[in-house]
Amino acid sequence: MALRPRLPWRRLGLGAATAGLAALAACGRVPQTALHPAGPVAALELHLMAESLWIMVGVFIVVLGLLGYALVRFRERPGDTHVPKQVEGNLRLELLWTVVPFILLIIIAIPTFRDNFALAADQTGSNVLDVTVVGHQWWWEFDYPSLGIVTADEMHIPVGTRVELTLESADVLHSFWVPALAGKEDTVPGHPNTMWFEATQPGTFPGQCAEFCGTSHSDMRLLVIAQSQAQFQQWVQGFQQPDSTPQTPQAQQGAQLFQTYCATCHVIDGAAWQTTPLTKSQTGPTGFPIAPNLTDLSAHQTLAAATLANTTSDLTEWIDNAQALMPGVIMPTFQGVLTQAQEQDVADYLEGLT
Amino acid sequence: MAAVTERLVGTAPRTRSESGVWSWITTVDHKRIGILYLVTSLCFFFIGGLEAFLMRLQLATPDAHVVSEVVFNELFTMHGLTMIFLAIMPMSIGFINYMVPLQIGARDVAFPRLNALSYWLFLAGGLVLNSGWLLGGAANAGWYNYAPINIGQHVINGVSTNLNPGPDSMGITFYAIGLQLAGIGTLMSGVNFIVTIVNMRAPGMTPMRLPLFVWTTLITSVLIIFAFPAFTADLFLLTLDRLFGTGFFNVAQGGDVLLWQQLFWIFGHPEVYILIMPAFGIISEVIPTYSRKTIFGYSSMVFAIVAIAFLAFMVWSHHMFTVGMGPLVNSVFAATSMVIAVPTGVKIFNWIATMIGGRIRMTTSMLFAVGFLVCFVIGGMSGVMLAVPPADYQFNDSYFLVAHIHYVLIGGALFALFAGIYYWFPKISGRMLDEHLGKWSFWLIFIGFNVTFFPMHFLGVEGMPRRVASYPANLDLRLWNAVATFGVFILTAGLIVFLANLRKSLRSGQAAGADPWDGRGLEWSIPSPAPEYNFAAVPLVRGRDPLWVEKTYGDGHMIPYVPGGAAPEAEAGGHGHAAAEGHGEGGPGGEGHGAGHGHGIHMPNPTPLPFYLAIALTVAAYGTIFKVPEIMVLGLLGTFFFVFRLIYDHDPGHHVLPEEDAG
Amino acid sequence: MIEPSHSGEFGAPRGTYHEATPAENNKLGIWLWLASDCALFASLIATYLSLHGQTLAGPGPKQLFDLRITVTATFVLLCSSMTMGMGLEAAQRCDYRGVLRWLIPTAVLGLAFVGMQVFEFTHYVLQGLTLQVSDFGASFFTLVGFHGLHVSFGVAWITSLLIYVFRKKRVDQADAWRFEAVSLYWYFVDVVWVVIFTVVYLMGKVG
Amino acid sequence: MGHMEPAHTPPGPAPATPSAGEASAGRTHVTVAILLACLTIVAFGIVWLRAIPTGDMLPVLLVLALAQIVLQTLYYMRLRVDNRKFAIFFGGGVTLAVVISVFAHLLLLAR
Repeated sequence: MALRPRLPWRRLGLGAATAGLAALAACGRVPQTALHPAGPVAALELHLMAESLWIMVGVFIVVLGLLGYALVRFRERPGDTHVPKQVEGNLRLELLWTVVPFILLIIIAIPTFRDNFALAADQTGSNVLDVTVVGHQWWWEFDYPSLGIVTADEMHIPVGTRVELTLESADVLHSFWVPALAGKEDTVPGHPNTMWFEATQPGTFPGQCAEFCGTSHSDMRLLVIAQSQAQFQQWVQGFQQPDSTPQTPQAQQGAQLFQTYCATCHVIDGAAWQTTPLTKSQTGPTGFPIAPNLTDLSAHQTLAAATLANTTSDLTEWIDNAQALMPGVIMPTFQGVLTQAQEQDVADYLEGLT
Repeated sequence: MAAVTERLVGTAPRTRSESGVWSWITTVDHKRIGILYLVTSLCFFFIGGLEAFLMRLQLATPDAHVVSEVVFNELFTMHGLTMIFLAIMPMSIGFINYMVPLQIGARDVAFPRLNALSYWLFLAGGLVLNSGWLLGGAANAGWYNYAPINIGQHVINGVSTNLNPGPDSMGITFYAIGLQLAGIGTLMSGVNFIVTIVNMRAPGMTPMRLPLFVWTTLITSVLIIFAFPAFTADLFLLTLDRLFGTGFFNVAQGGDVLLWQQLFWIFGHPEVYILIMPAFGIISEVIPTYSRKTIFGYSSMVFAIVAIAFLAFMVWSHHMFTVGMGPLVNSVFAATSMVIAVPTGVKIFNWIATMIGGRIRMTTSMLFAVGFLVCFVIGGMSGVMLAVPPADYQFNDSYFLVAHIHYVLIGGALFALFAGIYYWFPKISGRMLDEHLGKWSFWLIFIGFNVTFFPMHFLGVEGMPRRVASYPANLDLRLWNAVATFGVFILTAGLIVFLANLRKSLRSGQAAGADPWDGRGLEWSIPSPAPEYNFAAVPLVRGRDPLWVEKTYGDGHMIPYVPGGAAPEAEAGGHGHAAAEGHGEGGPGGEGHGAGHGHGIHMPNPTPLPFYLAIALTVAAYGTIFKVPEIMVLGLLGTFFFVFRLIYDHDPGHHVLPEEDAG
Repeated sequence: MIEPSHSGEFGAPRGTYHEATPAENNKLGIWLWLASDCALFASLIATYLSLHGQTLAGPGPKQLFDLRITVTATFVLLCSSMTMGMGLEAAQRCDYRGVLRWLIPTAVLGLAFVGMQVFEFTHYVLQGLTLQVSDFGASFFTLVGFHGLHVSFGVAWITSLLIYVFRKKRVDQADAWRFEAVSLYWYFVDVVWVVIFTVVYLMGKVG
Repeated sequence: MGHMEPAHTPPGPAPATPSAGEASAGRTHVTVAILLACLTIVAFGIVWLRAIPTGDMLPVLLVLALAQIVLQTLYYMRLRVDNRKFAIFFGGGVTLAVVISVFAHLLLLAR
């Protein structure tokens, strides 16, 4: 198990923010791994993992060596009937194997304490991006309070900028985990937590909820998309000046259906019907939005907590029967409520949001 | 020995004539209760194994749908609960029940009826918990069942919300009530074992001569009686939340979701040691026997046991490094957690030092003990890695942790229990297990276990969280998951060979005799299986490893203790006995010390009262689960009725004449 | 016969051997149970301390608690401890009349305590403090109610013991441990009440 | 280990001299009860009359409660005279329970 910190691992096609999940799938592998850190936090954690591992491997070799020696050397030989000497103990030896492990543990403990505090230090300053992460059953809400952006499941960050995360939960415990960038931290209802990370290279880093949170826990995935400053600004602009005007007749039809059936929960900034503040049905019982904000949906690579590709067909399927794709999710099934064509219209409308 | 002639001769032996289901229901014999525990826990073990098997089938390939998410979540929850509460812990309790009175030279445990009640409550709890499968869904939020998902349907700021959406979340009520029942039983076992060990040791069995299995039992029991109450309280609060609408774990009512976690892990971490401590004890019996050497560093072993138990209460928050307790708290708990490695390491080295210089017989039991050493060391080392909070941020709730827990609980506790089965089965059944089949089963289980669980370390650091019902194909998790599932098949084959071995032995096993392994403890000085009264005459203990002492310095038989006039060499001693003082108020039931009183050995009578009490409490439990107050009250009244019947029911007991040859 | 030391202390036991009587076992068992119960109450008290500030829309401890009722209840329980002690002495003398003379008042005082608690709880519920309204309510009723259940069980135990004695019309030396057991339990319940009285009521009133 | 013959006095008055034992044990009970009552009255009085500053009340009340607990366990529950193993198990358990619950409480409040 090679846990040594290595050079950051880059993959063709993954650096670009435009690579969709389908593209990721085509590549075969995505870097949801703690072994190839893409930022200082994960690198530091990997370093500690490796350090403790090598010390432990050393101990293991000693123990296994002694055990092997005992078993080979002192195994009963045929015909051997001697009664072994009954050794009660040996104070020196016993002290030795009390003190040596203690010293080894101190060697592990010192950097542990140091890094505990390093990782917990609040990141402040003008070059720090604040993002609030809210865990929902089963999607992630990402708020950029300084930019006025509320989005879901895909967190865009600029490369080389420290990101200070505030973690909250709208319902139950979740745990925010993007292995390549940082270890996990739980989202605890009523107890906001903080953590930080930084991407030192562009890339799409998948993560997922690591604390069991109900039926579709395994579908609660996310992407962190690290981009150059310029690309990030472009994404921010797409959000800050959203164009939610339906372009085609189908999309117009879809927009009407959306207003009737979907706008009860989903928010689209700039849509004609959308009020500020949100309607009561759009905020859940705990005050957090009840459903993902769909503004600028076309900029998304994925849908449904990063489990579907952002294509019209996947979106239609989701609208048609979300319960089949993600059992227990709050999104109702529209099979039988809307016709296939109507669902297609809504999808057309949403895919046209820029 | 002069005293041997005092044995009763010429009387018709009154053997255990009782048989049939009723005799098992009414038994208060610690050995029969031990067998009940062992058999029941083995059954639950295979149920838990089946659950694991289904999960591994699902996870063998990405995006699989062998079972639905709903069922998968129930499977991993019930797998954990079954293995921890219904398989490993009761299997340990089974061995404790059977062996501890034998090892300390007692005729029974201190409270035989309470012992029966413990078993019936454990069984009732296990059945109530599992009845969720049939009555509206099993528990589905993991064995530690975190708040607030565990409170299910709840009013949150005026809106009725289901925090456990999807399935009918009735299952967690079965969790709350079923574990409460089993927990009461376990608590009573803990009290029972402490009193037994403190008060009922044979003459000469001083604290520092106690077999280490007895020491671990004592400390395990102490952990039980001080750790379980936190869980009892936690389950009580959960029951109130689920059935009476309180909001202990609901933020909207002012509750605190971390309260559940704190109380759970105050119990939960000692619980881990409740699982592993008896395993330490078994290993400390097996290794000296098959190495033909006394345990190396007995005093430091005892000290290590006590230290581990104490530290077990001081580390609970290391399960919560990622809930955001701050760097200071994390550092403190990291430090205490790492310190546990020191006494644990002392034990490991002492075991190896026991082997060095010995004459080691590689029996199946010894193989399992060596397998234990290898796997437990790996589990312990991943434990140290998990105790480093920044590393834990990556490891926690990932498959790395799944690997760790299985290395300590299967590679640790279960391997030790298997060592115990192969070691003590001859004593319990009177028949040997087949060594050839035994070695096959060991190698299949050992290899299967490692093939299954070692790759999980890789899966964890490669980003696979625990408790996922499936994983997408584009994550690079395919290979090691397939390997892990392949390992399960080897593991299963090993378990099947083990079952075949049990069957073969019970049908046509070779007779064991009293002492098949050239044993060292008191349990090997009496016939196999042990007679109802255990010891025809109370043995006189002259040193650590009492039977080995007699084999070396005496005639190989225990010297019967003679009240009043002690054996010649006993007279020299002064009055410095380390055992605790007792109040000699007399009273009925004070038993003769040997069979020399002429009317046999006084034994308690069988009684169905514990069984009835357990049934009454189970009725109350179902009344609570289904919110039928009448049935609940009926059950509770019945419970109190039987409690007081038990308190005031005078048991005259009966007298058993020991068999001719107790040697 | 004695060979060079094995296990440091080879040899026959020194001193004399005493096998514990069932009475001694019972007493140690009771003590262990009480120690365990302590941990249970400690958990509930920690819960109460963590949540008692969450009064939300419901009434808080300061406006609710009437210390006069509580201090009366405390004295009732205190008296019952004293009578229990007298009853135990009587039982140890095998004094049948003495047992009745002291244990009946003990049970009655215990019952009075439970009655006062029921009255107090009813009063609070009428003032709007329920299990559901806030976590102060939930944790208060749980902790104090749990203690009340302990007292009730104690009353039932004493009563059962009285019935047992009454049917025999005498007290034997062999029964002494039964009285010791129930008295230990009763004192323990009293000790817990001291903690609850201080932590919940007095400190609740202080704020 | 007291054996065979009760080498030590059983708890409570020896049956042989009931009257003397009764009187002294009874007196102990009454004395302790009076002490407990006094302590309760003091605690109640402090709170009722706001006799001392609120900030000082917490430690004072805790000390008073501790005194009552000690009196009850030593004299009523007779840990003072009874077998030491009771005191070890009970005292150890109580200490452990208190330490852990205080720590848990602090952890919950610290957030």
